[in-house]
Amino acid sequence: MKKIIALEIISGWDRNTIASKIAKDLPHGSYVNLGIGMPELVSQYIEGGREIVYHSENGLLGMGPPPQENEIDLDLINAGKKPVTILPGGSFCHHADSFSMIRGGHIDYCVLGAMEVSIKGDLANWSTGTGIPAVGGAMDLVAGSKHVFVMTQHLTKEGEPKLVKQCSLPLTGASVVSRIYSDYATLDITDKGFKVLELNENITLDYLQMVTDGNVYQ
Amino acid sequence: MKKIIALEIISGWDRNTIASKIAKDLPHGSYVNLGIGMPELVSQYIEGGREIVYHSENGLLGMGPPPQENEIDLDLINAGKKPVTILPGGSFCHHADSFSMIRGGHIDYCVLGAMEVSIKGDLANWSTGTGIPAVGGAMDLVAGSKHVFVMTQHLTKEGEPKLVKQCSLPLTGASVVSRIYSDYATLDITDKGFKVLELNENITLDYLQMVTDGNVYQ
Amino acid sequence: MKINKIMNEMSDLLSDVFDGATIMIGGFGEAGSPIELLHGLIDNGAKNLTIIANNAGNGRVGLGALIGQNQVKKVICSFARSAKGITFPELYAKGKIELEVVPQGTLAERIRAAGAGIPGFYTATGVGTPLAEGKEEKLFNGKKYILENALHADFAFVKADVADRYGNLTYNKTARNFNPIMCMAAKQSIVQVRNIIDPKDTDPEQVVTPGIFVNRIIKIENPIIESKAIAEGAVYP
Amino acid sequence: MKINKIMNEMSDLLSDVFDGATIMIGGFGEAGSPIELLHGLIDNGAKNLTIIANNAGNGRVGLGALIGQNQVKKVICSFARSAKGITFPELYAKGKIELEVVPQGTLAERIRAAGAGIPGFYTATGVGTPLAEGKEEKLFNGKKYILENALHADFAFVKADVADRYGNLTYNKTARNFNPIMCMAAKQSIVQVRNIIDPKDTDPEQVVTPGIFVNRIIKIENPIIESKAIAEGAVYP
Repeated sequence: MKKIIALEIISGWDRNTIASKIAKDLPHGSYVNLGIGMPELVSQYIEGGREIVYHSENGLLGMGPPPQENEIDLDLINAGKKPVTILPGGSFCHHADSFSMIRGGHIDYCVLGAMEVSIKGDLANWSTGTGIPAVGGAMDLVAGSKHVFVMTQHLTKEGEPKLVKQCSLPLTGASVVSRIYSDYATLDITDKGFKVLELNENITLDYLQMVTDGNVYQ
Repeated sequence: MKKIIALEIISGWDRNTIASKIAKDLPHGSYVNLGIGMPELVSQYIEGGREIVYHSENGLLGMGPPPQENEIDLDLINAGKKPVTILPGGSFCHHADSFSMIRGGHIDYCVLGAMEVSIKGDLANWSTGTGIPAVGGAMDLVAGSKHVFVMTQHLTKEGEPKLVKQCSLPLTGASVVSRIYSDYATLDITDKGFKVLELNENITLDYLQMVTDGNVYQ
Repeated sequence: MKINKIMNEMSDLLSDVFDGATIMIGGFGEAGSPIELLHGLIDNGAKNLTIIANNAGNGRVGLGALIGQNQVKKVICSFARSAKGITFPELYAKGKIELEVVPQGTLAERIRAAGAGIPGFYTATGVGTPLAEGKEEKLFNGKKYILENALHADFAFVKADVADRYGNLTYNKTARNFNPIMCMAAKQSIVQVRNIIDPKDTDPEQVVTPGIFVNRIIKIENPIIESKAIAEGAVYP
Repeated sequence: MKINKIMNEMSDLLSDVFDGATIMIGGFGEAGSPIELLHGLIDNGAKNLTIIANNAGNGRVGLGALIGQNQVKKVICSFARSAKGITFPELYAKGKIELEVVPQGTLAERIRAAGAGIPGFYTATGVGTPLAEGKEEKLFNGKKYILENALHADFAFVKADVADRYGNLTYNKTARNFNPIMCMAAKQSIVQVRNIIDPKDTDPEQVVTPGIFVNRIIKIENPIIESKAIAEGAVYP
């Protein structure tokens, strides 16, 4: 069971640093869906001349950055309903075709936020169990994308672990997450637990284990 | 069981006359798929200023007549792989979308030839049981179209009835035919048998019954 | 006599919408949302409607207004939460409106299935989640999938960009979204467009929704822009 | 470094096609049939292939030639009969090639399903016929349907009209047919096009196959016209 473990929260990487770590792991030429919010930062950190094609589930492939104020077109929005642009070589399609890209395994990577990730790769990120239930495209993205990356704070605001033995919140998908990028560490989901690929310089492995509900190893 | 009944075959309506009868029954504004061969004649007999939209299952809606020799485009063909034209307001689509029109119940009428039609509306028109089996789009058309019209000679070349109690050949679809236009009569498939809507002037009801394997009534 | 699906009066366009009808509403957010048709539906007054849409309306215009008029019994959608949603949350909190949550891709595919004559299909989306509860499961190559059924409607309300009299439609950018598949899935597809062209000017390679999927068209040259209307405090009726 | 799916050498394009591969071949009749890719495949020499296509080839060019080279173990298609078919009928009569007959719409939908991540779907097509034998049945609203499975492939060989370096494709008229859905369904989609344009000139509203579904492109400016080649007695190789 989850419990409050960290009374004082050590600060790890900021969200831009996490985004840049994810950006480094996206190969040239890959098709990527970035979730609304924090994951959107990733596109700013693609370096080394790599070209990535961004997909937005509302029927847009080849999404570009937000428009200038005077270029806003309310018919050109992303899945978060914010104005965006389309790059040369982009295309529009209808919703069934757009989700065929996701569900048919054509999206190489999706990057999503998380409320909880279990040691088996289960993801909970759509419902706190209260309020109006609203799922959007999250369940499709995790079920269909070739690789599901989670970008998250390691702990909740209350200091509870988000990486857990078993999710307590309603699942978005079971055994879907391949890698977690938190402010404390980058971790792969493996049969033996959360495998640390990189550890924040302020964090010891012991501390990481303490604030993680489930086996952590290097 | 089928048997040779008619040693001397009385001649009924010619194929153009049958086609004109079918053409009369296609309402203005309907979407129609005409099978390869005899049914193609139907489009020549649409009168009264009605406008019909023709569908060809290889991704063509709004099919027009054959082109002039100098207008032939081998990328613009019909389901019979013959050069055709497209009319203003027509459109192209891919095969899954084209068959969505058929299978989703959007084609109002299809007109097909038959080897056998049973009293329950079963149709056999794709296989004699010998040679290379080849079905094309026939099974989709009969399963999906709102109305399936059969255009056929009443008897085989050997004088056997094509309208039968039970089909002996492999079925194209079960309980799919709504109406039969033969050279002898126009008949609806009903719970009580083949209901004669129109009888050729050379044919008596008794004769029609004799050359039909299954109850015929007016 | 030529095929002509264009109509001039909103009241004629919607005259047969009945109490208890199931209506698909195109659009994703405000892009492609048929606000004028929705206002026409408020004027029409049909009640106990089941609405199939991605969202549940913003402010008190369009779908938000329709819900606010208590004409809607149930909403089937993927995402009923919205910063500018007013009417749905109000009624939902009071238990006065039903909600069926469907993953967005499953929603799209169920709509497309209805249009394509597929009564049911299997999908990995939702497996192992609360949204799979009560659904039939089946293994394909050792992996678990759930059965989802086609989602049909009596009417689709759709916004497109350009139409011709046959009902051939094109859309503007991401305003395409659910509109083409909803045209396929409904018994009657009712479309508002900004512009109508002669069929001779329709490029057969560029048609997104072929006319076979469209029943009625009305020209609304300058449609209401939802976000601006809401910012200005617009309320319909 | 820019995404660039264009390749110049047919041998590079097809270098990883392996013995026993399943290959989808676009085209309906000769329209949209990738004859040069098929001839490349003859040069490549891969054997024991399973071919998924609508037809089974004409004469001794394109698919007809590939079959004539005894490279094909099995054909999955809707219509293997053709006035100009030579090689398939010959081998079929000798029992040297397998045939799976699939209704054309079911074939298209099974291919689309593979591309859309749907492992199986129900259809009315074929119910009560010999082609339904051995298939699972299910009732929806009291009507019987059969279960059909997705049809995947290792490669799709496709002919389009215009491409850009991202792999965005447009087609010419009814040469579109199976090509777009085959691009979706195969692990590797290999495309021959008549023309290549700069992505800046690609209209995002008009793309039929988005680049995400395409892996490799080769320009064949003046492709062989099958019916003319056959009339002239052409034989490949």
